[in-house]
Amino acid sequence: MPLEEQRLILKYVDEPSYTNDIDCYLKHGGYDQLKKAVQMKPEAICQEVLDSGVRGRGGAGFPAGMKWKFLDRKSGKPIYLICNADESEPGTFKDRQIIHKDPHQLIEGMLCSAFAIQAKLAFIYIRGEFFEGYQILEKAIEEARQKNLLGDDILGSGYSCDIIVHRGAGAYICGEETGLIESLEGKRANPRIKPPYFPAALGLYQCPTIVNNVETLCDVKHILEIGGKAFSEIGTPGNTGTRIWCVSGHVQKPGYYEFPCAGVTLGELIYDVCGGLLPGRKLKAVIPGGSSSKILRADERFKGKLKDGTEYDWGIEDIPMDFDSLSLVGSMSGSGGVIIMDDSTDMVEALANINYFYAHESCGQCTPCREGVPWMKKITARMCAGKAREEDADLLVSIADQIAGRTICAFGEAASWPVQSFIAKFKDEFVAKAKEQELLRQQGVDEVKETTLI
Amino acid sequence: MIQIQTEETVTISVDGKSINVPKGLNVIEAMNSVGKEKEVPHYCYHPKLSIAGNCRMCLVEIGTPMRNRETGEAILDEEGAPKIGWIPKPVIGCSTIISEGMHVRTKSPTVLESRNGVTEFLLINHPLDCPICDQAGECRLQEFSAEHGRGYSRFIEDKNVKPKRTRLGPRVTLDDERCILCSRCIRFGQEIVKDDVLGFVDRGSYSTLTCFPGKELSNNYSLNTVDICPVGALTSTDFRFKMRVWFLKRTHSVCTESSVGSNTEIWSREGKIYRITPRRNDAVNDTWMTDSGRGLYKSIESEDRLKAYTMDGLTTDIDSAIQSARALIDLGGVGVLGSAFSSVEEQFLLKNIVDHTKAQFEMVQHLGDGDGLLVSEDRTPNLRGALVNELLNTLPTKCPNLLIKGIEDGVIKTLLVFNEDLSEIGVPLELLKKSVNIIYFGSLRNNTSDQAKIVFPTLSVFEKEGTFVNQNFILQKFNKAVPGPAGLVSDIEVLNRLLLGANDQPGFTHIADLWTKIAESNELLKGISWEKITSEGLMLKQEKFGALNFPETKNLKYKPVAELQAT
Amino acid sequence: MDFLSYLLPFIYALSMIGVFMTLCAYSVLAERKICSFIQGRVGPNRARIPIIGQIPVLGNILTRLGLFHPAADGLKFLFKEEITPGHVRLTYYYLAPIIALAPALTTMVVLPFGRYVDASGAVQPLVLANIDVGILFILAISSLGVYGIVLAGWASNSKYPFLGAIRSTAQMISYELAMGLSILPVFLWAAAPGSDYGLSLFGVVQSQQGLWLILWQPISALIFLVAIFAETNRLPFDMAESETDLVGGFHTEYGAFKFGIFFVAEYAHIIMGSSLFVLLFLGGWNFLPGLADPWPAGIIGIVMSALWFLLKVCGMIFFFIWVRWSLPRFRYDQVMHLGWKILLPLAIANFVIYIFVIALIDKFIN
Amino acid sequence: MAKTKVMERKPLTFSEKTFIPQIASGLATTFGNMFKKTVTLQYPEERPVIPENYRGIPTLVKDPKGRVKCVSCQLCEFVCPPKAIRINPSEIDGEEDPERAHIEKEPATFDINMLRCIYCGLCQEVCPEEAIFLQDDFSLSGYTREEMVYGKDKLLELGGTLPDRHFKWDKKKLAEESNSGHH
Repeated sequence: MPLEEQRLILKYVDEPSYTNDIDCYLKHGGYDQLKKAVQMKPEAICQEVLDSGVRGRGGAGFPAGMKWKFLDRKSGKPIYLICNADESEPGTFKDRQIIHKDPHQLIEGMLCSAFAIQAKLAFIYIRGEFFEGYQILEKAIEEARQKNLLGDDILGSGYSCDIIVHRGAGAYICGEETGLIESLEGKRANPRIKPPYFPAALGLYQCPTIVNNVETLCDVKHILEIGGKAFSEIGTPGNTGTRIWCVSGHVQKPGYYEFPCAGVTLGELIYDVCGGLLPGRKLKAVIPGGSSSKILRADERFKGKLKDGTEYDWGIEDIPMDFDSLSLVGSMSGSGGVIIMDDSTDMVEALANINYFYAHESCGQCTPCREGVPWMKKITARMCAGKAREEDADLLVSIADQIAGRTICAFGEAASWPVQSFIAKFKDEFVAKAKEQELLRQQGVDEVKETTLI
Repeated sequence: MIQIQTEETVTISVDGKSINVPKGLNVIEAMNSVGKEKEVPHYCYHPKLSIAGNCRMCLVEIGTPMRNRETGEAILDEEGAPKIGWIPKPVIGCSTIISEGMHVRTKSPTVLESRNGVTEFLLINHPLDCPICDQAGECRLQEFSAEHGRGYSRFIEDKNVKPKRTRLGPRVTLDDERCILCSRCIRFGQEIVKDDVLGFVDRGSYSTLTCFPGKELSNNYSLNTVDICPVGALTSTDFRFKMRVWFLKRTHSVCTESSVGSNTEIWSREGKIYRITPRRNDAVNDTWMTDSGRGLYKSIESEDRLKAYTMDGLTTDIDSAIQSARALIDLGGVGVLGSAFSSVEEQFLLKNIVDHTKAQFEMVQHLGDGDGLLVSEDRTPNLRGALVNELLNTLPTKCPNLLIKGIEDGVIKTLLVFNEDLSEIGVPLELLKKSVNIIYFGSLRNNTSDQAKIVFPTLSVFEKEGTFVNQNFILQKFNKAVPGPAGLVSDIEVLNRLLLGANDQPGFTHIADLWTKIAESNELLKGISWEKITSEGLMLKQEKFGALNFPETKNLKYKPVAELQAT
Repeated sequence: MDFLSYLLPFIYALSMIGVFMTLCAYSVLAERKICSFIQGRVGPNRARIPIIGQIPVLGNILTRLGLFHPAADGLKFLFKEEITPGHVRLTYYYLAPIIALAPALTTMVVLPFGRYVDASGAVQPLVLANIDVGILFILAISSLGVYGIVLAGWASNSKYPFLGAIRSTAQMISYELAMGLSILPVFLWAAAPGSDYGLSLFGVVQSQQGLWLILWQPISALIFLVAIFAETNRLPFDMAESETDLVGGFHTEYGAFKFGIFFVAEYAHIIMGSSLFVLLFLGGWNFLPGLADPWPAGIIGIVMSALWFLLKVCGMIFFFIWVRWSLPRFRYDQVMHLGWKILLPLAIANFVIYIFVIALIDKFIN
Repeated sequence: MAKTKVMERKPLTFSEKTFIPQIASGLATTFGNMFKKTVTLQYPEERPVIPENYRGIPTLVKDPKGRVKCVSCQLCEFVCPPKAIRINPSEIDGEEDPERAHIEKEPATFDINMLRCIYCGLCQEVCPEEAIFLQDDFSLSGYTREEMVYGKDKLLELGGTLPDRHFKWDKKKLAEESNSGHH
């Protein structure tokens, strides 16, 4: 049975006639929710969002309503809303689609959220490489401003809010909220130490700030549309709403697919939705939530007890795609970038590739990440170049263990989880590679392989 | 920056032992107050700078007593003791402020493992430069890798290469490979000197400390970055490759650049001074000092240094010099030009001489621009010492008008000059040439010493011991770091011998003996003895001087007398 | 003729001194060589004098044997810087070495070193002065040697030499007694009542044409040997020098040639002692026990007897050296104990016994 | 005072009391020794074989390419128990010697007072650059005290060149030039 997508955010984007200008958006009922929102009490909107149970789509999966609740409203300082559109996690491409194809949805979601938290100024921090997206957003904002949907005295409600689009200079770390704030302030995107710099209290310019992902902010619009309670009924309790899965890798039809949380299993996503693997190939591994999440091996089985007490015994195909299930199997849903690897993949090279990315993207502020991640990169690069040693696998894990949990931001974990999980699940391949190369070295064939990845 | 506002203490538990520490400290400072064995290693944290938390060396395990969310009551474990909610990950000590009941583990396996890991990471790309690195011996990285390091390297890849020998400014040279990116120097520039010229460029392991384009680290506090650099990345161009620090003897001293009286440490070996660094004193200079103050020692090796007692330009011995000087003084008609560069002890003896000879006494003021930090407007170290010694009761003027008048009128026939060059403070030399015998006390040759009938070469502040009274009326001690030129006796001995002929005061063998006399005769210094003057200094009473209009306006710790009285 | 008869004694004496001093010099070399052999070393083998030393093979052998060393030593002592400490009694200080050497050389006047057959066919000794009281002369003169040591010790005005001198004095007195007593039986034996020889050393040698006296009187020989060691201040009795506790004993303050004289004196005493022992107990120039005089007549016989005697003396010198490098030094109290409590009673007992033995032999055998 | 324990000794027999047999056996021993082979060497002509780790006089060595290895870290000066070593550090003039500019530091003077040296070898042990070695030279002499203070040139001449596997500074220069560390 072919699965039906349930699209909220991406409802119209694939319609051929749907364009990203405001008229088209208004035709599809756009800005209705904003009109509704400005008539509501901000607290009520917050409550709706809290009720909806929507969780952050950026990676960590922290409930958005809860985040808003922590906002320090009593400080007397201005409150800011920031939309995190610095989408740079390898394997993720959902925000770009939303911005390109439906920018007004984002603007509406942001304005609703800004009203809810009473922010007078909102920022869209867009990844520097998304130049087209930037232009689209600028145009969309201009359009909205002309229709008095943005700016002073929105729709005559007395509420004023402006949105500023800020292009980043191209760094993965700008996706980290405090790093993003620093960057927005015009400094190096060095994440801040928490405590004391929680954005909800001391964010942008030391003012209370809310940072949310593009998809999360779009969800706010839909929560207002269908009501928090109705939203919370999509998916399973604790994993509400729909989720956009960006599938990439060795499948027939890679792309973005929106499903209710837990509405699809990993197997269904690969074989039914994406048309299965390439002919003659077998599934080897899946990275379910962007490159930083832990890898799952195709022949693994996961057993345990759910929260409600029912026992589960899943193969990799049986894993429901939602926040909790993926963390139960030791990974995470992250930013929703599902990377499929078939049996043609060399896991050492795959890890080398990931390490190269993280070594390149480390901000360099704190020691473990600055020194440790490039070290891991150097090791995997050396392994690929034909100089692997048997002890390298253990060394990599040891380095990763020394990084994870000891850094200022979550980048340390993001960089060490792939290493930990790759070696935990594919250590045999690392060791085999080392032995093979050792043999070559003994035979005097000092083969230095050219690698394409680095 | 950690500041303790109150006297309150909180009880925390360190590795299972409960202790009292002042409230408001962070974990690093709290552990320091416990003792050396609980020291939390750190690189980026500096007590006088903001917290960056980027070195990750100070990771400790923290736990707080668990409380029931509804009732707020403490949750107890089976044994009835409060249950501790340990934070699952180690947290950095520098940004964690201690609170009542907090539990800290500084020696747990996790903590030790974290330190080990961070040390390893810091070392993998750190060059093996210790043999040529000037920081060796006072390098935190060296110390902590000895304590926490693995002892061997697992790193077989190539080390990162970064620029070495970068000139950051006229006095500071940077070796980027050694830099551990703690950002202390950057924060110092931003927060203390407000001269924001340093920053990191590039990302990740490429991160490099550098000056902003077109700027250089040339402010008068640039060498403090060298002091606070925990490794050998920032080096003093002047001290670079001169001497290993473990050979150097450290002597506590006081900077004579201005009335701030920054506490210093003089590093010398075998009678040669190699460098001067600040010494922490939160009431005076925190942990900073000026670059200009660090170079003052070079004057003692200057070619103009007076090294022998002379009479009419001919070298003589001290006995005949003193005899002749006394003969001149005993003739009467004495004028004394005192100095605010003299120590309290010297001024005390001078006061006795002035009283005895009924000499006309005057001092001059040396003013300059203050920089708002550690250089004050009064460029002498001990003006307040003269006030305390009752040599003066008003502030001196720029020019010794009374003395000039006395000479012109022929009342003054003998003039004792201390450390001042008369030609520079507006006394016409022609006037002196014909009518007055000058007895000069000073360490450097100048126009006045050339004119003088008798010259007593004096020792510099590095060669003698004594005390100064700084802008906040803090009595501060300086010690002898190096021996003076051969054959010179200390200034207090010369003055005492000059005085001894006058009346039958017993002499003294040590400065401590002199202090018993000072304490007897001076109301403000009552009860003070040489040993009692600690390295932090003693605050003197200053009510008497409330009416005086001191030249200082604003600097790091300056408080006008009125404000001082209030505290 | 008259002139010649006056001149000849001088020539004889000078040549004897020449031989004697050469012997002293080479004893020193022997001492150094033997001690190095005993200690597994090579010993002096460096000194080389120009012409002889450069003879192709022989020169090297002589150098290796160290034969030029005595000359080098002598020159060294001669040319070293003369140092006289400021605190000494100058007269006695300079006198002491002379007094030490002179007795040793003087005794050689009465020392017979060979035999010849004179015109009448009687056997006569080769000696400068054949006096009847030969042994007494030797004992008397050689005892004067101690004055050299005492004077040196006292004149040095320094504590180690003084201690050395005191020890030396006591030691001399102690062992002189035993020595004198030990040789009384020898003369009782050799000089039977009515014989011509009296206390002459020649007589003692002649009396040993049969068996040597060491076989007849081993106890006397032993006591005499020990006493000779003590008299010559040789190890194990070198209490006067004792460099481990007294630095150098009596000659601590002496250097250069003065020290050289002390040095020579010591060896002169050794040679004297050895000669005496050979004469008294080892048959003098007699060839072997039972075969006294195989020497041919004429000048060859004279020379051979003298050489044979010299050979025996050399053997004794070797024995002196050998003992020195084998035995440890006595403690001073042990020296006194040995001298007074053992050797003296033993010598007296020996004397008394031999009185009876000789009386009995005279009575019953002759 | 410590307790004394009196050891029982076997009483001497008569022959032992006379010491004569003992003396005789001692003499026999020394006599026997006279005919044994000598154990000494004829020193200036015959030289002993110096063991590899012999601690002769300390010398400064050069690397196989003939360059001074010492960087004047002064650790030997610090560790030297009799304080025989005196170093005056200096910076390498990069313009004059661009080949070695990256080493940055070298001794301006390096003196070892051989009269003070006790040949303990601590300087060699502590040297991080393996620049100072106690080599097999053990006989040194001079007419004055000043002569016995060996300067840098003399020490380098005595030290000569030792094999070196590290070439630490060459590697460093190579890395600097190729900038290989980052890739």
